[in-house]
Amino acid sequence: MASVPMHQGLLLAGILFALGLTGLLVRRNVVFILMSLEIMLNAAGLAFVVAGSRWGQPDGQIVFIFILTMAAAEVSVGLALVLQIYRRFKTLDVDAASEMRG
Amino acid sequence: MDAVFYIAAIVAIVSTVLAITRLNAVHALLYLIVSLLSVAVVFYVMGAPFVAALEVIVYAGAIMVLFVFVVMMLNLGKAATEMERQWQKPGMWAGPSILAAILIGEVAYLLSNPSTLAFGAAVVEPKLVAIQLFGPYLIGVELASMLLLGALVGAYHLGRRTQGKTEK
Amino acid sequence: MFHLVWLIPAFPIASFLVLAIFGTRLSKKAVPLFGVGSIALSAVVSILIMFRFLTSPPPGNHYTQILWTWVDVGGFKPQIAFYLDALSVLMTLVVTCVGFLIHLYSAEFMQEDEGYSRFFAYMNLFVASMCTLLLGNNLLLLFLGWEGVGLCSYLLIGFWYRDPANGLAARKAFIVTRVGDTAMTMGLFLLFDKLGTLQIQDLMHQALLHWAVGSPYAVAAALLLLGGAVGKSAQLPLQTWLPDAMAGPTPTSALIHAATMVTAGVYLIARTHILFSLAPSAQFAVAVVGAATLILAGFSALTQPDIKRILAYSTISQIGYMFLALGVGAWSAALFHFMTHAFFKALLFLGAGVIIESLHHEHNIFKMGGLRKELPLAFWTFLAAGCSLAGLPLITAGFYSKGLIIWDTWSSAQGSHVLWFAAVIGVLLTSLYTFRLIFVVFFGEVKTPVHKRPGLRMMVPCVILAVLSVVGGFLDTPPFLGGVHSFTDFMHLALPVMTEGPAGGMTEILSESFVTLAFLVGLYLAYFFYVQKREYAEKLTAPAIGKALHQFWLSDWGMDWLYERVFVRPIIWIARVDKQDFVDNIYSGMALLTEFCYRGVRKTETGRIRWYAAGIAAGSIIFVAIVLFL
Amino acid sequence: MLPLLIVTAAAVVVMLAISIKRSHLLAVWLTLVGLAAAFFSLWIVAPLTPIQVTPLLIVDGYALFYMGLILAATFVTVILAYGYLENQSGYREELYVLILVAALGSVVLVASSHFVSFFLGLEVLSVALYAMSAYLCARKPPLEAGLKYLVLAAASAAFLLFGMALVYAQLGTMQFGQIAAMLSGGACYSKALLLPGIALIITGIGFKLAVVPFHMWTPDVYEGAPAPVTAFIATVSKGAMVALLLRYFYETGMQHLGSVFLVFSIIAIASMIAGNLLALFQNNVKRILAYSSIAHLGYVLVAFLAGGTRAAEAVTFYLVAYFITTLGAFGVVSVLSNGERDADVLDDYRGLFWRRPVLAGIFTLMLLSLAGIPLTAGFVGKFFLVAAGASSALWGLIFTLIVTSVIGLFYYLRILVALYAPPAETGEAAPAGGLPALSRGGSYVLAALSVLLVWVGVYPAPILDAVQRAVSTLRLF
Repeated sequence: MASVPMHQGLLLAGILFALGLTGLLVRRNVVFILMSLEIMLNAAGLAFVVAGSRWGQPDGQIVFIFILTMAAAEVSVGLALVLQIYRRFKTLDVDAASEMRG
Repeated sequence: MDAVFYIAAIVAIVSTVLAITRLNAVHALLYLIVSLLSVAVVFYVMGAPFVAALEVIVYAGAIMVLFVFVVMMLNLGKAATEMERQWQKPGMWAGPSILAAILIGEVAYLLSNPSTLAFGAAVVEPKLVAIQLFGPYLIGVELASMLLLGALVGAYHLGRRTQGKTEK
Repeated sequence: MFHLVWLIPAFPIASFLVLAIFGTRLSKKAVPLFGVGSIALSAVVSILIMFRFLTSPPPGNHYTQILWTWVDVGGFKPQIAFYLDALSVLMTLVVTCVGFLIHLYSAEFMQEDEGYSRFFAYMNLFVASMCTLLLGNNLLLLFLGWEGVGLCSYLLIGFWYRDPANGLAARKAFIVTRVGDTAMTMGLFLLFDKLGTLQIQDLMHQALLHWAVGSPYAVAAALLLLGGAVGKSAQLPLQTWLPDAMAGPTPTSALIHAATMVTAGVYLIARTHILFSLAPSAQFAVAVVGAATLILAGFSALTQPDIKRILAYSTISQIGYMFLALGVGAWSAALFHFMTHAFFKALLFLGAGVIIESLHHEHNIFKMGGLRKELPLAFWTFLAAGCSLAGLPLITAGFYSKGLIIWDTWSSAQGSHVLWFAAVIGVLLTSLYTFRLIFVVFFGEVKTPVHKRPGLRMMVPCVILAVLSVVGGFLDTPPFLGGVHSFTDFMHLALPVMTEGPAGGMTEILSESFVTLAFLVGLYLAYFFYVQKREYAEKLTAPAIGKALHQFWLSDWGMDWLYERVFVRPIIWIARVDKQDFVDNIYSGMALLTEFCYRGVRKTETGRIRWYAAGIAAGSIIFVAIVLFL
Repeated sequence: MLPLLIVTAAAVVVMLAISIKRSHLLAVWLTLVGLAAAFFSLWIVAPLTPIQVTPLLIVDGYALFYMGLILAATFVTVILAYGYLENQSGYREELYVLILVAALGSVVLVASSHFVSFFLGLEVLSVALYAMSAYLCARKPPLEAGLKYLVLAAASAAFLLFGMALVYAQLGTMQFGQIAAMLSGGACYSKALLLPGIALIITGIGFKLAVVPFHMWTPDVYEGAPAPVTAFIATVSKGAMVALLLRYFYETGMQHLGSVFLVFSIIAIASMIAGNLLALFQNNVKRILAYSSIAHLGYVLVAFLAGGTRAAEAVTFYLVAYFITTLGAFGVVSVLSNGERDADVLDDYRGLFWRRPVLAGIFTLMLLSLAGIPLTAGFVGKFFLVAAGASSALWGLIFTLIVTSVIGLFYYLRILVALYAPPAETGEAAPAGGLPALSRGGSYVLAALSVLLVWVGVYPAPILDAVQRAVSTLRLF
C-alpha cells in the first residue's frame, strides 16, 4: 500500500535524530535535555520500524517496543534524578552540575 | 498515501523544532506530543499499525504524562521561562546546529546512493509481531522486565523525598 | 627427594611474607620462630638433598625441576625451574646451613632492636633470593635472585635508617653494584640475542656449538658477566662498597657480606665456566683481578682500626683467591675455598659481633684489649677462625683450601708463576693482619670493660662454626697429607677437571711449604709489632713515607678518593657545565611539551554535560564521515 | 541459561527480602549467595556448551569465561560495598538489587549474539548504573555523576540504536552469525548504510569503554560515584563491553574493513595519549585511575586490532589482570573512605605507609601492576598485548603504547611517592589508636586480590590455559 522509498523514512529519522541532538547540546534545562533524549530515542526507533518495513519483518517493530520500554525506564530514573537535583542544587541548570572537572 | 507520509513527516519535523526551541516547558511538551503523534501516523503509513498504536498510547500518553507531571511538580512558572530566556542566547545554537547539519548532510548523502531501496511494503500484522515477540524474542521480553525492575528500584530510591536520616 | 628442591626458597619466602605482613603484631617470641625456623627447614631440606645426591645421584648427575613456564611468547619462554647439580647443591647447602646458624645468632643479637621482625623479614627474603640465584636454571631467574640479594643487601646495610651515614653506605653499595649489574644485563642481552635462550645448560651447549675458542662474542659476553661478578663480589675495581657496607647489623655482615652474597660472583663464573673456557683472555682477566684484589685488599686490611672493616677487606682479599682459582681453571679449588671461607668468615663476623656487643658498640680495635680472659669462648672460637683464615698449617680448613688454590695456580696450564707469587704474598699479608687483629683485641691490657656477655643462642653457632672451620679442610687434602679427594671428586660431577701444565721444578709439597713459611713470617711479624714491640708499629707510621703509605692503604689505596676525582667530580662538573646543554633542552622540552599538552587536554574536561555530549556527537560524526568518504 | 536465571532470581529475592525486612547483612548475604550460586552453575552449564538459546543468546566457553569473570568481580564489589555502606546513613539495601540487575545486564552482553540482546543487556546494565552512581543522593557529587552518566549514556545509546537500525536496514538481519555470513557471502551488498551504521555502533561501544573521544564523562563519574560503584563501572561494565566488542567484530570480521580499522586506530592512539596525559598532574586519585583506565582501554584496542586468536587471548588475559588490579585499587579507596566523603584526594594518601603499612603495600602492588612492572599480573598482560600487536606488525600503535606507558609511569610514581612520604607534621598527627578499623570483608578481599595479582604475575599458566580454552570457542570470522 505504501510506495514511499525507504530513503524518505530514514531521512525523517535522521532529521529527527539531529534535532534531538541539537536540543541536547543547546538546552541547559535538565527537563529539556531529557526531552531531547526522548526525541533521539524515538528517531532511532523510527529508523528500526522503517528498516523492518523494508524487509517486511516484524523484527523492526519488536525492537521499537524494546526501545519504548527502555525510554520509559530512562525517563523514570532520569526524572527521579531531576527531582533530587532540584532539591539539592535548587536549579535545573545542568551547568550547575559541573563541580567536578579537570 | 504518499501525501499522508510527507505531511506527517513535515508536521513531525516542525513540531520537533518547536519542541526544542520553546522556552516554556509545558508548551514544549505539547509540541513534542504532536511530533510523536505524527510519527505514529508515519508508522501507520509504513504498515506498522501496532507500534503506531503503542506510540500513541505509551509514548505520547504515558511517558509524556510523566514529564508533564514532573514539570508540574517542579512548578516551573513564568520565572523559569524568564530564566530560560536568559540562558538561551541565539549564539548558542550555532555550533550544535552545524553539527546537526553535518549529520543530516551525511544521512542525506548516504541515502542518495543510487541503489534504490524500496519498501517491502506489506503490512505487518500485530499478530505476527506478537508471535515473534513471544517466540524468539522471549528472552528479550524477560530482559525488558528486568530493565523495568532496575528502573523501578532506582527511581524509587532516588525519588524518595527524605533520605532516612532516622535510620540507624 | 629432589623434587623437594622448591621448598628451599619457598620456606623463607613464606616466612618473609608472614613477617612482612603481620610482623609488628607478632610477639617477640614468635618472630624468631618464623625467622629462624624457616631457614632451619630449608637447611634440613638441603641437607637431605645433599645426602641423597651423594648416596644415589640422579642420572647425569643433575636434576631439573620445572615448576612452570612463566610466559611463552615467540621463543622467549623463561621457566620457573630449579637446577640441581654438584655446584648448586653444595652452595645451597652452605648458604642454608651457615644462614641458619647466623639466624640463630641474630635471634639473640637483635633481640633488643625495635626492628626485630623487619630484620628477620629482610634476612629471610635474602636467603630466599640467594637460593633462587643458586638454583635457578635460567639466567633470568638467576638475575631475579641476583637483584633480590642486592635489594636485601641495600635494605640491611641501611637497616638503622635513622642514621644518614648508614643510608649513604647503603646507597653506595647499591650504586656501585649497579655498575656491575648493568654490565651483566648487557651480557644477558648479548647471550640471548646471539644464542636465543637463557636456560643456562642450553646456553652453554649452544655456545660450544656456535662459538670457537676466543670468538669475540664469547669474550665480550664473558667480560660483561665478569663485570657483574666483580660488582657483586667486591673485586677490583668495584670493591669500594663492601667496607662501607659494614654499617649494617653485624649478622648481616656475616651472612651477606662475608659468607654468601659476595660469593655470587664466584658462582656466576663457575656456573658459566664453559663460556669462560671459550674466552681464555676473559678467564685470564679473572685471574688477574683476583690476584690484584687479594694483594691490595690485604694491604688495606693491615691498616684499618675498625674491626669490621678489617674483616671486610679480608673478605675482599679471600674472594680474590677464589677469583684467582677460577681464573686458572681450578674450579673445584675455588668452591672449596668458598666453603671453608663461609665457615670461618661467618664465624669471625659473629665473633666480632660478640665483642662489639659486649663493649658498648666499640668498633676500634685499639680501644679493645685483653679480652682473652674476659670472653674466653669468644676468644677460642675467634682464634680458630683466625687461624683458618690465615692458614695455620695442617689443622685448619683454610690451610687446605688456600694451599690447593696456590698449588693449582702454579700447576695449572693457565696458571703463572707471578700469580703464584702474588698468592703466597697474600698468605703473608693475611697472616699478618689476622694476628694483628687477634693480638690487639685479645691480648695486652684491658682497655674497655666488658659489660655484657653473650648467651647460648649466640655462642652455639660460634662453636659449631669453629669446629667446621677446622675440620672442613679434611674433605680434601694434598697427596702427602692423606690425599683425600672427596670434595674435588664431588665438584667434578659438575665442573671440569683442571688441565695441568708443566710443573716447572715445583712440587705440591714445596708449594705448601712456601705457604707455611709465609704464614709463619706473617705470624711472627704480627707478634713482633703488636705484642713485643708495640711502639715499633707506631714508629713505622711516623716518617712521612710511612705515614703516607699508611694513609694510602687505610683509604683503600685511595680508591674512593680516585673515584671521587675521576668519576664523581667530573660528572658533577659536566652536569653543572651542561645545565644549559642543547641535548638537555630536548628532554626538558619534551617534559614541557608534555605538560603543555596536559594543560591543553585538561581544558577539555570542563565538567559540563553538554560539552561532553558535543564531544561524543562530534566524534561520532567524524567517524561516520571517515567511513563514508574514505 | 542457568547463571542468568540465578542472577535474575537473586535480584528478585533480594528485593522481596528488602520489602519484608530491611537488613543490610541479610541483603548482602543473599546477594553473595546468589552470585556464588551463579558462579558455580557455570560448571554445571559447561558440558552443554556451546548452545544457542533463541537467536538472542549464545552460551559458549567464551561467554562462560567472561560470565565467571563478571560474577567474581561483582562478588568482590558487593563485599567492598558492604564495608563502604556500613559507614553511610540512609537506606542501603537497594544497592544490591541494582548491582544484581547490572550484573545480569553484563552477563547478557557477553553472551549476546543479536542486536536486541546487545542493546537490552547494555540498557539493563546502564539503567542500574545510573541509579548506582547517584546512590548516595544526599551528597552532591554522586548526583552530578548520576546525571552526567544518564544523559551521556542515553545519548550514546541513541547513537548505537540508530547505527543498529542502519545495519539492519542494509542487511535485514540482526544476528551476528547471519551478518557474518552476509558479509562473507558477497560483495553485492553496498556498504552505504552498513559502514555509517558500524561507525555509530562504535560510538555506543566507545562510550561504555570510555575511549577518546567518548571518554570525557569518565573522570567525573568515577570521582562522583561511590568507590565500590566506581570499581564496578571500571571493571564489570567495561569488561562486558570488551567481551562483546571481541565477539561482535571478530565473528563478523568487521574490523578488517579498511576505514573501520582506521577509526579504531585513531581511537586507540588518542586514548593512550589523552588518557596518560590527562592523568599527569591530577591530584584526585579516583580521577587518576579514571584517566589511566582510558589509557588501558587504548592498550586493549591495540591488541584488538591485531586480530586473530592470539589477540583475543591477549585481550582476555589483559582484562583478567586489569580486573584484579582495578578492583584492588578501588578497593583501597573504598576501605579508606568514611561516611562523609570518599578518600580520593592525593593528600589522603600522603604518608599512608606510616599509618597503614599493609594497605599502602597493597596499593603499591596495584599501582605497580597498572604501570606494568614485572612479576605483577599487569606486566604479563601488557607483555601479551605487545606480543599480539607485534605479531601483526602494528608498529605505530606499539610505539605509542610504549611511549605513553612511560608517561604513565610518572603519575603512578606520584601516588607512590605520596604513599611513602614522611607523615605530615600537622596538628592532627595523633592517629595513635585513633585509626578507624577497616572493614574486615574489604581487608580480606584486598589481601586475596594482592595474592592473586602476584600469583598471576608469577604463574600465569593456569589463567592462560583457561583463557585459551575460552577463546578457542569463539568463531572467528
